[in-house]
This record gives sequence, structure tokens and C-alpha cells, in this order.
Amino acid sequence: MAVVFQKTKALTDVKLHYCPGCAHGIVHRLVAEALEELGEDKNAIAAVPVGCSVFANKYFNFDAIQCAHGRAPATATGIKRVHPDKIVLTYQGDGDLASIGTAEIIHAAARGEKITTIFINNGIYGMTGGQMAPTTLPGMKATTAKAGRDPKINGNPIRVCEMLSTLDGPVYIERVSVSTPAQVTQAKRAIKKALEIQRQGLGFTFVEVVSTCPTNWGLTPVKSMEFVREKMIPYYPLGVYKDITAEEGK
Amino acid sequence: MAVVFQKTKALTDVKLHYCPGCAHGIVHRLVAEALEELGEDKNAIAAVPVGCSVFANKYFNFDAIQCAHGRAPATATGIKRVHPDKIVLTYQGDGDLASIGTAEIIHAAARGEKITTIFINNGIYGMTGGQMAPTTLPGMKATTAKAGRDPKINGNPIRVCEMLSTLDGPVYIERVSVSTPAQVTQAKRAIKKALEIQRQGLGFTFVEVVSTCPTNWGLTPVKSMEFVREKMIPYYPLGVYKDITAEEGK
Amino acid sequence: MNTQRICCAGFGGQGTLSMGKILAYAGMLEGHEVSWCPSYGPEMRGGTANCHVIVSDEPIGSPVVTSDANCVIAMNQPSLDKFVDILGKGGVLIVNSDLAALKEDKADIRVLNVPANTMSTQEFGGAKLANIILLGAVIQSINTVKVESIDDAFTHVFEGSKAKFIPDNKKAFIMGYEFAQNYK
Amino acid sequence: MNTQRICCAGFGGQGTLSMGKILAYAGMLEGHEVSWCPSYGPEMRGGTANCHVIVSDEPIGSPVVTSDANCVIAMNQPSLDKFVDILGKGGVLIVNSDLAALKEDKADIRVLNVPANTMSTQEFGGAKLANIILLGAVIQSINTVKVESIDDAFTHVFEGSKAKFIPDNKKAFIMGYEFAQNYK
Amino acid sequence: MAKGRVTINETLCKGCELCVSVCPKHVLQLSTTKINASGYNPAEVVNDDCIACTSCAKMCPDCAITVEKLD
Amino acid sequence: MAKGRVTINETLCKGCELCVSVCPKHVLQLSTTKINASGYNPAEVVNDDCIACTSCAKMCPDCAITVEKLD
Amino acid sequence: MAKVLMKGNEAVGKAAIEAGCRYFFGYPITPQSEVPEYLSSELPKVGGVFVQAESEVAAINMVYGAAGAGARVLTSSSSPGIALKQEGIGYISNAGLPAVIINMMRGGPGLGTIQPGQADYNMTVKGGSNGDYHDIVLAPASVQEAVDMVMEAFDLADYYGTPVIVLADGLIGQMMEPVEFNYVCKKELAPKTWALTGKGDGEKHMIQNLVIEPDECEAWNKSHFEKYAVIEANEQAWEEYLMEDAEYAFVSYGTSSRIVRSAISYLREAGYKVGMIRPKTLWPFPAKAFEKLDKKIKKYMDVEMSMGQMVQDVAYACNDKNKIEFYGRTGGVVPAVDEIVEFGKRVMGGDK
Amino acid sequence: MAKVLMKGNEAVGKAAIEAGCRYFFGYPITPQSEVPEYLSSELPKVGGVFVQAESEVAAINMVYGAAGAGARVLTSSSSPGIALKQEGIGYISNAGLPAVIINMMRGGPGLGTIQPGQADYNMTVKGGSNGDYHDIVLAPASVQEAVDMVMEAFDLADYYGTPVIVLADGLIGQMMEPVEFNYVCKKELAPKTWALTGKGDGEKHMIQNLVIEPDECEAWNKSHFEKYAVIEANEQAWEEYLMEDAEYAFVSYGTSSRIVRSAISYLREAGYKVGMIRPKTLWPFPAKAFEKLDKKIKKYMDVEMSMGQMVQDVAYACNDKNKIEFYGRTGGVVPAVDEIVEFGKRVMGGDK
Ligand SMILES: Cc1ncc(C[n+]2csc(CCOP(=O)(O)OP(=O)(O)O)c2C)c(N)n1
Ligand SMILES: Cc1ncc(C[n+]2csc(CCOP(=O)(O)OP(=O)(O)O)c2C)c(N)n1
Ligand code: SF4
Ligand code: SF4
Ligand code: SF4
Ligand code: SF4
Ligand code: SF4
Ligand code: SF4
Ligand SMILES: [Mg+2]
Ligand SMILES: [Mg+2]
Repeated sequence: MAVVFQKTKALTDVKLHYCPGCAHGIVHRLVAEALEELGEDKNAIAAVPVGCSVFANKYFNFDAIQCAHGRAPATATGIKRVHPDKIVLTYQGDGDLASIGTAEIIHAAARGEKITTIFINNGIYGMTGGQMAPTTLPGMKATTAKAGRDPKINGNPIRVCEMLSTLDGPVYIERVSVSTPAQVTQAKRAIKKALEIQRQGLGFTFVEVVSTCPTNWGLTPVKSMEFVREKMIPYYPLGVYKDITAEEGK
Repeated sequence: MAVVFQKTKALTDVKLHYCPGCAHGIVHRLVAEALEELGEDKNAIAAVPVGCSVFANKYFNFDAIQCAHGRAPATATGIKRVHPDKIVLTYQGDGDLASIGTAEIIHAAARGEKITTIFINNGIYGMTGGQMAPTTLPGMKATTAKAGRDPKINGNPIRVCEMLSTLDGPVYIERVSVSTPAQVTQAKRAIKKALEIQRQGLGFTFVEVVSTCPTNWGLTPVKSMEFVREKMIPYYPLGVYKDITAEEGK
Repeated sequence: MNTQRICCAGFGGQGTLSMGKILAYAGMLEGHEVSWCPSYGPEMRGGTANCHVIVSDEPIGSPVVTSDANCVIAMNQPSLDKFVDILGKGGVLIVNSDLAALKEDKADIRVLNVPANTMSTQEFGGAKLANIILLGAVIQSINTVKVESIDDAFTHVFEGSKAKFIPDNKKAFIMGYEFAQNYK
Repeated sequence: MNTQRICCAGFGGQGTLSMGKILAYAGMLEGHEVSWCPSYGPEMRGGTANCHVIVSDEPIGSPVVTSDANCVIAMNQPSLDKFVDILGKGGVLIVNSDLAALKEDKADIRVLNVPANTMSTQEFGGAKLANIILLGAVIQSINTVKVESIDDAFTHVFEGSKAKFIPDNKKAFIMGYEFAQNYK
Repeated sequence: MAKGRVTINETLCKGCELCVSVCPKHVLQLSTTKINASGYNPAEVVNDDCIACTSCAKMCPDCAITVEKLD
Repeated sequence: MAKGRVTINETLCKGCELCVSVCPKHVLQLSTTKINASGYNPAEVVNDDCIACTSCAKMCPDCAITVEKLD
Repeated sequence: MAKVLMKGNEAVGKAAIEAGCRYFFGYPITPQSEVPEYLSSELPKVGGVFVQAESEVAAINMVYGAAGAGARVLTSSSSPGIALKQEGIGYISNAGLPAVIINMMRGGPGLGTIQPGQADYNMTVKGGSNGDYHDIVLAPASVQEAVDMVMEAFDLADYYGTPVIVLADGLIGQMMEPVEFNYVCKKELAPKTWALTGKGDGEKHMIQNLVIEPDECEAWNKSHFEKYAVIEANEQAWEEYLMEDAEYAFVSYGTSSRIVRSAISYLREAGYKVGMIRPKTLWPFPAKAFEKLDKKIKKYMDVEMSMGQMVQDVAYACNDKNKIEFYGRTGGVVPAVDEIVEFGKRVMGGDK
Repeated sequence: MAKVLMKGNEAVGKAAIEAGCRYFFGYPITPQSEVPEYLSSELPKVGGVFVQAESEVAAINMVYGAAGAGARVLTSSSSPGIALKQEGIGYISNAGLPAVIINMMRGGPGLGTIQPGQADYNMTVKGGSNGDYHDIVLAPASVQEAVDMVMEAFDLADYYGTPVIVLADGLIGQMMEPVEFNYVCKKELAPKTWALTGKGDGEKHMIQNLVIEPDECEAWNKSHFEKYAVIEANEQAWEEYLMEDAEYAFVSYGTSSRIVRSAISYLREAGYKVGMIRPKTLWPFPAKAFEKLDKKIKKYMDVEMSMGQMVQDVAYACNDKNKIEFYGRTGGVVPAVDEIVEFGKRVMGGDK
């Protein structure tokens, strides 16, 4: 009898504070598993954001720092420059990364910082109670767009992978999701690849995870996953946006 | 005998403080001429940056405000929301817009603010004495990249038009230059079109001007214009990057 | 009326905050000074939620009740454990006895065990109105506001499309009130 | 040596700042306290550029010379107009007479008109070394540092690939020094 | 098809039902009787059709599931 | 071809030579004798071949050039 | 208008609307997010505009623009968000533009905690931006006062041409109290002839921030300080609570003053002759309150939810630091009434 | 090492390198741009890293990361740029990380001017970020002292676990003076066992900023203040200039203290018994200097390039605001020696 799935040692035993069914928990696990499988959890340093995942530092069983809202890519830059041989990653929400932290992510990417960013796009400000995020879909309700986002009034969502792909700095950009077991498998593959590329020192890597916020979406976790498949992914198509390792392979 | 070219009344008589041959002067004139020709100089409000053009408020013969470094798009947003019937424009350098002000320009664009941004890309921090800008070309010298920009060390330049074109908010994006009389003519056409689109309330418009900084480039004004044609434009190709008025026309 | 200091506490989702709000509203409608002061923070999500209500005839100083409370409503065990000690002499502890129980006897306080979840479920098919049942018990047990003022408060708090909730709320309130009247 | 307060002023590009720097360097090499303090700002671009040099045997207080100057070197007219009044009693005004002239006589100061642009152009084919010619005149006219120290300073300021400039600079310096010696 | 066994850590489970929704063999259900210390109805195993596909565990945000393959 | 006339405002001119460099008719040169108040050698007209094409004026960053067409 | 029971955060939003504010630019942050949430739906109803900015930095610069355009404009945030706005606040102050900024303080420093705090006194009252400047700082102690002060803030801002900061805390933002909205402007306000409106047929208007010539920059600064002197003379505000016969005085503002108020009733019952000076303006600091009382008071007991950031101002006002005793809680802890009673007894001893 | 004539901005860059700093993150701004310029070419030569950040906000957060990673790290800027760094400085202070920040102040507020100023005292000394915290603030009055203080700053930062701000101004940044570099660490520094280095086979390290439980957050704050108490006890530094027989004392720091020094020589010549207390640490403020002298001195004459931001600290130190006379220039104006002489005479009258 063999254990085929158990909790990775790259997560601590601290109980997650996330709401039931929140996908943050899934992605935490994937990051941890990827690092463990690469044998890099002992070498990893995470820069965690302000957002629901502000306590990721307690859950990751490796070094971590709580960053100022939006500035994790800058803080990670500081760390990576001091320790170029460590695996440095940021884990950021969509408010954190695509709103207040826009300049920091773009410039870390443009500089080609040799870090990995895991971007949790749940289309909402989870921690602060459901305000509109830059990635809130048109029509989607938020506490600062109660009638649903109207691009005429509230502006248009930003597609981060597409935007970062115009830069020369990033070497690998992929958008994944975790709304089905198959997607989870693919998400892990992407995260692992990004970390692996970082280990090789090739450049900036970025994985966007189309995620959920059952609480602020006002949906059950299961319905939230459906929403991801039916509404989020059509707007934020999954796939590889940039991959110089593939291009070089050609 | 007819005067076929004279100074536009939409510029004041204050003498420009720019270095000899600096293209800021040319672009100032084009903005002013375009507004005058549209009959909108009396309705115009400019948000001027921190950079060599920090005193543009004195030169433009219309209302203007000196903004915090990088924040002109935010300040212009504030103005435009109060006066939706006025023509509101930002005039920004590459340090101002593409470095410290990255978040502000991207979000003004994503919101589809009905403003016009004139972006002066001279590949350098002019005012502060020639430090590297996000748009400094690989190999180009700067006081903070004395051996010339090496993307491996100093990161990669950002192409702003290309980046903004991934957003849904902008309705018109064009890159022009002013290194020849013909380019000047085209630049004016673009600026005028952007302002005209704003007048129609269609959305965010953006004109990048590939410009010069003879002083910090260490070139004569004439050689600087050559450098624009030979080095800058190949890296920053001129042309229309987005034009929903054209698309709608189709 | 002496200053009344009330603390409502329970899990997030049990309606402790709105129970307190109705009480405060009723106090205001009677012309008293009132304050309603919630705990807030990340622990609210799935964690505990509590609020402090003060009804007084003088300007209210501290809106936070840390001692001398007249009444603590504990909708679950952690809340009971956390707040029982802030009760002053003669204070009333109202316990949602389906989910909590006072473990050690305490001098100088009165305890009302109300099986509010059960009562609510039996009457309304779910625990949703347990909070209002407890509120009924509160109003019966301490000298704060009149029953009519609570009725008034319902009409203010459940406005417009929410007016349909009023009858059930009134019913739940009476259930609790009567339970307390007949207590022991 | 009494504290020497010197102000070098001119257009940007005329070399006022480096003239001051050589002087300060020489002072330092002689073991004096020295300070060199430039004006900076947007007016430097195409506008005026000036610096204040103090050479003293005591710790230097204000590095900015606003009064009691021993020597003002004016390389153009605006600089002359702006700074002549900071000269103290017995101070020396050294004028680049190709581009400036003292308009009204001033009591208690000595004026040296040096056609430095012309001299430089005649000798070196351009006005580039006018500043060093004027420096020669300064050193001859006031009691600051020794000629040898200026020579020393040249070797420090023009290091490495710039060493090739030393001979011309020395020559220019002597020209100014001798001009001042033979003045009037 | 492989035979498997899942174990739910009831303390960690938040009753989100994601595991339930993805199990191809309908092995899992939320308990209607149990409430854990955090106030949730945890998932429980309702049959022994488990094929050790790990789908449930992959979806569990709280690492509450262990899967074993019986060989 | 149209005949034209350019006038340089010498006070404004900074001697940048951009006008000189674009004039198809080599009408303009920097003065080798004049220096204006700001210390620059201003542009000056050296022949009367001007065709009023306005190229020089378009390039002038300091609005120092006026162009007239003679008809 | 009948009283309504409202959360502080929503009440200040409504107060702004009642005072004629039609523009809000802000960014979410606990414990003030209900301010933007409320205004996002309420402003459009009255023809106003709500913009969720991409950051606090953008928000304050939007405020700069809207204020320059002549509008009544509001932003709000909480401690670290206000820290981010410092450069922008300095710009608005320098330009002499009217704007209202609400800070629902939380415990600090840094990200700190989301529980209520009062440790942004220095940043707000002394000035967290570069250069010489002051902003008017109002410190409400109840939801009603927060409402009244927000309304007044717009008038003060317009009257003096300066940002006005309403410095409350998470408790005031989150609690509900009965409020009424009676906006009456008590100042005579000049039309904003300087605003950016497009010059039309008139003179063009400029709002400057770089005053490159030091002499001009100094003159500009001095003109601000002339204005500040008028504000200091006219706008000091404070409440005296049971001070008539007091020999000891608590000094406390905002939420902590409410705890003190409760403590005083216990202490008075115990026979202590103790009252409270409650600053309602923190800048200008109500020095006049102290000048008046100076000799009479044996000790000032400063109570704050901070490590004592107001102490120096109290010391400066009463000109004797030895007269001051301090009690503070920090990091989001609200002191309990008991603690303050005890602190009072410790300071006053048997001295009843 | 022989003296060299160096610009202040370059000298502080070199000082950092000599003190073992290998990481600089910054953004250009006049009048400090020579710091990043110098370090952009010099750091790589010694195996260090220079990053031109996209903004001051990014720069200070890079510093946060590098400091957390255990490095000696520097950033520098000038007034409005430092205003932008406030949130980040608060984070670093809260996390108790060592970092050195140079501010070459210019006139303010807002964009202000690029000429030298001293009006960032409040922002720096009182704290321009949210929450309760202090940073050590060193105020050099010459290029040599700037060099020495930058070196010392790294040691103090590492020793106490706190940001150290070197508060100079544009004049010191732009002027040249002879300097020598003799770095000797006078503190016994513990290894940075807490740093982020990857846990390897040890315990994982965390650098926290959100301490959500108020009790914990308060305990965290208190632990900072215990550290601050030690700093206040041990690190106050000042110079006494001609104070032995002085009946009047100027109080002035940095560039303005040099003007005062010159003025004193004129005043001494004229027979005035006047000296100067020159604070070298602004936080901790050298209160000890005043305690010692208190009775002897008739008046303290505070001279600053600001509207008097240090006055309250002087008043608090000498506990009598009426003893203080103030003279200030603002907006980038450096006072002339004559003005100070006159000011001194006005205050001291015939009182020689
Ligand atoms: C400077 C600053 N501004 C605002 C906040 C408040 N804040 C905390 S988390 C957050 C947004 C979180 O949303 P997101 O990044 O999408 O993460 P999620 O919670 O959805 O995972 C905000 C605005 C803050 N802590 N600091
Ligand atoms: C917050 C802040 N940071 C930095 C500066 C200094 N600064 C002034 S202009 C400038 C860059 C100007 O470059 P660019 O925007 O390219 O304009 P240019 O001068 O080249 O036209 C900088 C960094 C400032 N004024 N404010
Ligand atoms: S609020 Fe949303 S994002 Fe945050 S833990 Fe809950 S479900 Fe997840
Ligand atoms: S420094 Fe460069 S950009 Fe600025 S005015 Fe001179 S040439 Fe133009
Ligand atoms: S491992 Fe597969 S079959 Fe077994 S319970 Fe989980 S999802 Fe169902
Ligand atoms: S997915 Fe995990 S947390 Fe959710 S119900 Fe299943 S076991 Fe419980
Ligand atoms: S108008 Fe044309 S032809 Fe005439 S001078 Fe100018 S460039 Fe030459
Ligand atoms: S382009 Fe204008 S400024 Fe330049 S030389 Fe010609 S006239 Fe003079
Ligand atoms: Mg989110
Ligand atoms: Mg530029």
C-alpha cells in the first residue's frame, strides 16, 4: 500500500486561515510541491504580498518576507541581488500586482530580474472585502462597483500576461488555472518550469493563476470553480504567452 | 505677401529654457498649434511633468498644472473628471512616464480616461543630468550606465506604445518623431488627431514622440536628429499602434 | 435608565452584529444615546464576530465594553469563554445553549440558557433567527428598551425589499422574550 | 595666511568650476583647510556657473561667500554685476575684459582687467584656457597658495589620459601670472 | 482499475466540497452530522470505490486529504 | 517655385543649426560674427533662394523663424 | 433631519456629499474601505464621480488635479495608505489647494495591524512630507463629530486654501452612532477664480509646484506661513470637560478621549478633581486652552493610543514637560477604562 | 590614506563602499544624483550591485529586501523622493532591519526648489510614516563628517537593527572638501542569524510586518521602544563650540551650523560670549547637552534653513520655550553670515 498523495513538507503545519474552498490554498500547495520536487525548498525565499495571502510566510516552510502592498517584486529584487544563488519568488494577488504594484512588476520584468512571480488573479480584492480589482470582469459585482463593473464607468480589465509579453525581460510567461484536477496538474507543471528556469538563471518568469474568491464572489467554492471556467478563462485565456526556452529549442 | 509660418498664439512669449536644438521646443509648438487649429486652446488644461518640461506651464498659453514626478495621468484624471468638457492633456518625459509613472499611465489608459498623453521619449533623464531611462537604448551611454546600457546589467528598454496597445482602454496610440520636417508634419497630425478624438469623448489617446536630448547625448542637435533616425526609430518603430476610429471605419 | 453595556458575540454568520444593531437602533428611536461597536478584522471571516452596544442617557464615553457589562450574549463557546468575565455585578449572561455552556459557576451573575438554534430550526427551518430569539431574551432580562421600540427598529433596519423579513423576526423576538419570561 | 574667500563666476562652459577646483586642490595640498562650493541648478545649463573657494588655516564655517570676499573672478558681465558687491575691503576683482567691464568705479577694491579670451585664443586657438589664465592672475594678486602647489594640483586634477592637458594649462597659468605681475 | 483509499483530516477540512465535486467515483460527501471545531461539516468517505486518482487531493485547498493506492 | 522670405528672431535663436540642416536651398547659416545676448551665434539668411517651404520653421525648437511667401 | 444610525465610515462619506463634495478618489484599505464603497454607489446618484484609483499615490494626485480644477474633493485611507500619500499631500499643501483627507488610523508602524490606533499624529500634525508646511488637522471623537468635522473641513480647506486632514481611527470608522447631517457653511467663501477651467477669454491659470528661484520659493513659503498664523489665531478648537474645578487634567483626543471620559466619571465618583482638555484641532494645537489654565493644573495626564506622540505639543503648550504624565497603548490596542482609572489614581495619588 | 578633494555626493558613495556596503538601490534626483552615478560605476568594481530603481518607492522596497537578506544596503534621495519612501521606511523600521538612507535635502515643500534646505526635519526626526517608531538621524556639517557618519550609520544600523538616516543637504552634496576614509567599526556586531538566506538545514526565517493581533503588535512596538531607550541613552551626539564661557548659545545643525560658526567668530570679535550647540544626532536629540548647560544660558538661538522645525526639540530639551529665539531661511535659501551676526546682536543686544 503506497501513499500517492500527501501534504508536502514544504508547507508548515500552520492551519490556513483562508475561507473554505479558496484557491489560494491550492496554489500554496503547488508552489511548495514544486519547490520540494526541485529540491529547492531549502534554498527558497518568498516575498509575500498584502492581500489574503499576507500570511503565506507562515504557511510556506521556507524563508519569507511580508512586503508592502504591491512592492513584492522590488523586495524580491533586493533579496535576489544579495543572494543570486537562491530561488526567490513573489506570490501576489491581482490588487497587489496589477493595481498598486503595476510599476514594480513591469520593471522587475523589464529588468529581467531572475525571480519568479506567482500571480493569483481572482478578479477581486479579497482581503479588504470585495472591492473591484484591475482584473474584475465586466459585469462582475464588487463592493466598489455594486451594479457590476461597467468598463465605461469603471474602466477596463487588464490582462497582465499579455501586457508583460510585450517586454524583452521575461523569459517565461504562462497563464494557468486550478478549477479542475487537470488544470491543477498543468498549473503545477508551469510553476515548476518557472522555478526551474530561474534556477538556470535565464531570467524573469511569471505564472498567472486564474483563481477564486468564493466569499467575495458570493458563490460556493464549487460554483466559483465553474465561474472560473465559464467566465474568467474566456476573458483570460490559459496558455503560454512567452517561452524563450521553447523558442531557443526551435 | 503672406505669412506662411509664424509662432502660434497658443504659446506664450516666455523664452524657452531648453538647451539649443532640444526637440521639446518643437513638440511644445506642435501641441500648441494643434490646439489652436482645433480652436481648443482656450479650453485646454495641461498637466506637465517633472523633467526638463517642468516649465511647460509657462510656455503653453493655456491653463496648466505642474504635477508630481510621474503622476500627471492621475492629476489629469482629477481635472478631467471635474471638467469633462475641457481638453485635458499630459506632457511627459520617459523617466516621468515609463519609470516612476508606469502605474499611472497604464491605469489611466486602462480606465479609458478621456485625456491625451504626449510622451516625449528621448531615451534619457534630461533634467537630472543624463541618467538611464527605461527607454535608453542598449549600448547608449548614461551617467548611471557609463559603459552604455547593457540589458544584462541594466535591464531591457520598454516600448510603451506596444505595451499600452495590449489594453482595452486606449482608442488611439501612435508613435511619431520630429527628426525631419516631414516627421514634424506627421507628428502634428497625430497630436491633432489625438486631441480631436478626445474632444469627441471617445477615450484615451496617446502619442509618443521619439525625441532628442543633445546635451546629455553629447551630440550636436543635428547629429541628435540623425541618431533618432538611425538608432532610435529602428528600436521604436513609428506608426499607428491602435486606432479604433479606423477600426470602426472598416 | 442606567447606562446599559451589552456585548453580543458568536461566530461570523450567526447574526451577532445585526442583533446588536437592532438593539442600538431601538435605543436611538427612544431618544437615548447609543453606540454600536463591532470587532473587525481577519478573524471575522469564519472566525468570531462580536459587537458592543451601549444605551445610555448620557454622552457615551468608551464604546468598547471591557468591564461592567450588563449583559453578554454568547452564541458559541469561544465567545462565552472570552466575554463572560466582562460582566459586572448582577449582569446577565445569555447563552445559546445549543452551542455553549458556562463551565464554572460564577457569582453575582444571572445565566439564561436559551436553546436558540433548536428553537429557530424548529420554527423557521434553520438557525438563522437564533440571534433574534436571543435578542428577545435580552430585552426581557435587562432594562434597556421597550418591545415596541424593537418593533420600530425592525421597520427601519428591514427597509424596502427586506420588509418581508419583519414578520419572522417579530415572531422570533417574541419567542425569545417569552422564553425568558418563563425561564426557570 | 588669513582666510581667503574667492568667488569664480561666468557662463557655464567657461571653466569657472574647474578653475576653482584647481585652486582648492592646491590649498589642500599645502595642508590648508579648503572648501569648494558650486552653485547648481537649472540655470547652469547655458546659464551662469559659479563657485566659491575658501582657503583657510581654521576650520571653515560658511562655504558660501556672501561678503568679505578677497577675490572675485568675473568671466562675463552678468557675473561681474552679480558678484562685485561681495568683495570686502582691499579685495581684488579679476575681470575677463573681453566679455565684461566694471561699469562704476568702486572704492577699496583693486581691479585687474585681463583679456583672457583673447590671450587664450591667440596662444591656444580658442578661449578654452581663459579660466586658467585668470587663475594665474589670481594667484599673483592675492595671498593664497604657491605657484608650485598649482602645478601639483594640475597633476592631480589631470590624471591618466588627461595628463596631456598639463603643459598647456601650466603655460596658460604662467601667462596669467605674468600678466598680473606686469599689470599697469 | 487501481483500488485506493482516501483519508480526510477532519480538523483541517473546511467542508468546501471541492473534493466531492471532482471525485469520479462519488466516494466523498460532506458529513451531515459531524461539525468540527471550526464549525464546518467535514467531507467523509461514503463508499469504497476509490481508484486513487488523487483528483480530490489535488483540489483540496487545505491539504486535508491523503490518498493511498492499495496494491 | 514659390519665392519666400524667412526672418530669424535673433534674440530667440540658440544657434542649434537645425534649420540650417534641413533647408533644401541652403538659405541659412549660423552667423560667424554675431553673438546674441545669451551667447549664441544666431542663424542668418545667406542667399535669397528661399522657396517658403517652411521646413526650417518646422524644425526650429525656439519659434525663432517666420516664413513669408512672396506672391 | 431625523437621526440615523450609521457606521462612521459611511457617515463621513455622506457628510462629504452633504457638504457639496462630488469627487472622491481613493483606494481600499481596512478599516476605512466602507468610505469608498459607500461613495462608489452614492456619488453617482448626485451627479458626482467616484474613481477607485490604482493606488494611494495615484489617488492623492487625482485629488491634486480635481482640487486644482476647483472642485470639493475627498480622499480617505488608513495609516500605511496615508504614508504613501505624503509626497502628494506636500504638493497640494505647497500649491495651497483645498482638499479633504480622511485617515481612519490603525496600529503601526509599517503594515502593523488593522485595529484602531492613534500613532499617525507625527506624520499628520508635524508633517510627513518634505518642506515647511502645515495642514489643518481635525480629530473627531464620535461619529457625529466626524460628520461635522468633515463638513467643516471642506469649508476650512476652501477658506484657507490648504488640505484639511480628518484624523480619526478604525473604531470611529467601524462603529455606529446616531448622526444627523446639518451642513451650514460658516465661512464666507470666495469664488475659486484661480482654478483650472480652461482660460476661455480670460487669463490663463497656472498651478505651480516648482519654484526654482530660492528667493521666490522662500517668499512662497512665507506667504503660507502668514496664512498659517491666521489659522493658529482663529481655528484652535478644543473641548473642556469638567475643567471648572479641576486640579488635574487629562489631555486626550479622538477615541482615547472617550475612554478617558468614562474613566473620569469613575474618578470623579472617587472624589478626584479631574477633567479633560480634548483637542479638536491637532494643528493648530489648542495652545490657548493651556495658556488659560496653566497655573491651576498640577499635572496633565496625556492618554493616547500611541507611544506619546502628542506629548511634545502638550509640553510646548504648557511650557513644562515635568507637568506631563503619559499613558499610552499602541499597536492597535484600545485602552480599557480601568487602566485609565488606575493611571489617574497613580498620578494623582491621594490628591483628591 | 591621503586626503582627496571630493564632492559630498561622491564622497558619501565612497564612504558606503569603504564601510562594506555592496548594494545600492536608488532613483535620480537633484541635488543628490551624483550618489547613484558614482555608485553605478564604483560598486561593480568591488563586486557590488547598483540598481537604478523605477522609483523611490521601488528603491526603498528593494532596500527592504536586501536588508532582510542580510546585506549592508544604501539608498539616497532628496526631499520629495524621501517623502515617497515614507511607507517603505516605516516597513523597514517596523521589521527592525538595518539600512542606511541619505537625504540631501532641498527646499520644499512639494517639488519646491533644488537649492539646499533643512525643512525635512519633521519628516525625518518626528517620523513621516505611520505608527510609533524612530530612526536614528545623523546630521553632518561637512563632507568629512558626512563620510564619517555614513560609515558609522552602517554600524549603528546593524547594531541596533534600525534604519539610519543621514540628513544632509544639497550644499553638502554638491560642495568639495578634502576627505579621508578611515573606516573602523566601533561596535561589536552580531552575525545576522535572522537574515533570509534560504533555510538550508536550519530553521526557516521570517520577516514580518503585519502583526494582526493588537497585543502582539503592541509587544512588538514595545520591544522597539526598549531598543530606542538604549539608543537615547547611548547615542546622543553633539559638538559644543566655544561653550565654556558662553552665556548665549546658538543651536544649529548641518550646513546652517557652518554659517553660524562663521557668525560666531564675528560676534566673539565684537565681544559677545556666545557659542553653539551643534546636534550631530537629531534623533536621539542631544538633550544631554542642554541638561548640562541649562541654567547658565540666557537664550538659545536656533538657526535653521527651515521655518523652525527643530524649535520644539530644543524647547523640550531646555524645558523653557521662552528661552528660544529662532532665525530661519526657507525654500532653498542659505542664510548669509551677516544675517546671523545681526540676528545674534538683536537677541543679545548690548549683553556682552
Ligand atoms: C498601501 C496599502 N494600501 C492598501 C492596503 C489594503 N489592502 C490590503 S490587501 C488589499 C488588496 C488585496 O487584494 P488582492 O491583491 O487581489 O489579494 P487577494 O486578497 O484577492 O488575494 C488592499 C487594498 C494596504 N495594506 N496597504
Ligand atoms: C519624486 C521625484 N523623484 C525624482 C525627481 C527628480 N527628477 C526630476 S526630472 C527627472 C527625470 C526626468 O527625465 P524625463 O522624464 O525623461 O524628462 P526629460 O528631462 O528627459 O525631458 C527626475 C528623476 C523628482 N523631481 N521627484
Ligand atoms: S476572501 Fe476570497 S481570496 Fe480571501 S481567503 Fe476568502 S475566498 Fe480566499
Ligand atoms: S537636458 Fe536634454 S531634454 Fe533637457 S532641455 Fe537639454 S537637451 Fe532638452
Ligand atoms: S482519489 Fe479519486 S476516486 Fe479516490 S476519492 Fe479521491 S477523487 Fe475519488
Ligand atoms: S476539498 Fe478539502 S477542505 Fe474541501 S471539503 Fe474536501 S477535504 Fe474538506
Ligand atoms: S522656408 Fe524652406 S527654403 Fe526657405 S529658408 Fe526655410 S527651409 Fe529654406
Ligand atoms: S532652428 Fe531656430 S534656434 Fe536653431 S539655429 Fe535655426 S533659428 Fe536658431
Ligand atoms: Mg485578488
Ligand atoms: Mg527623458
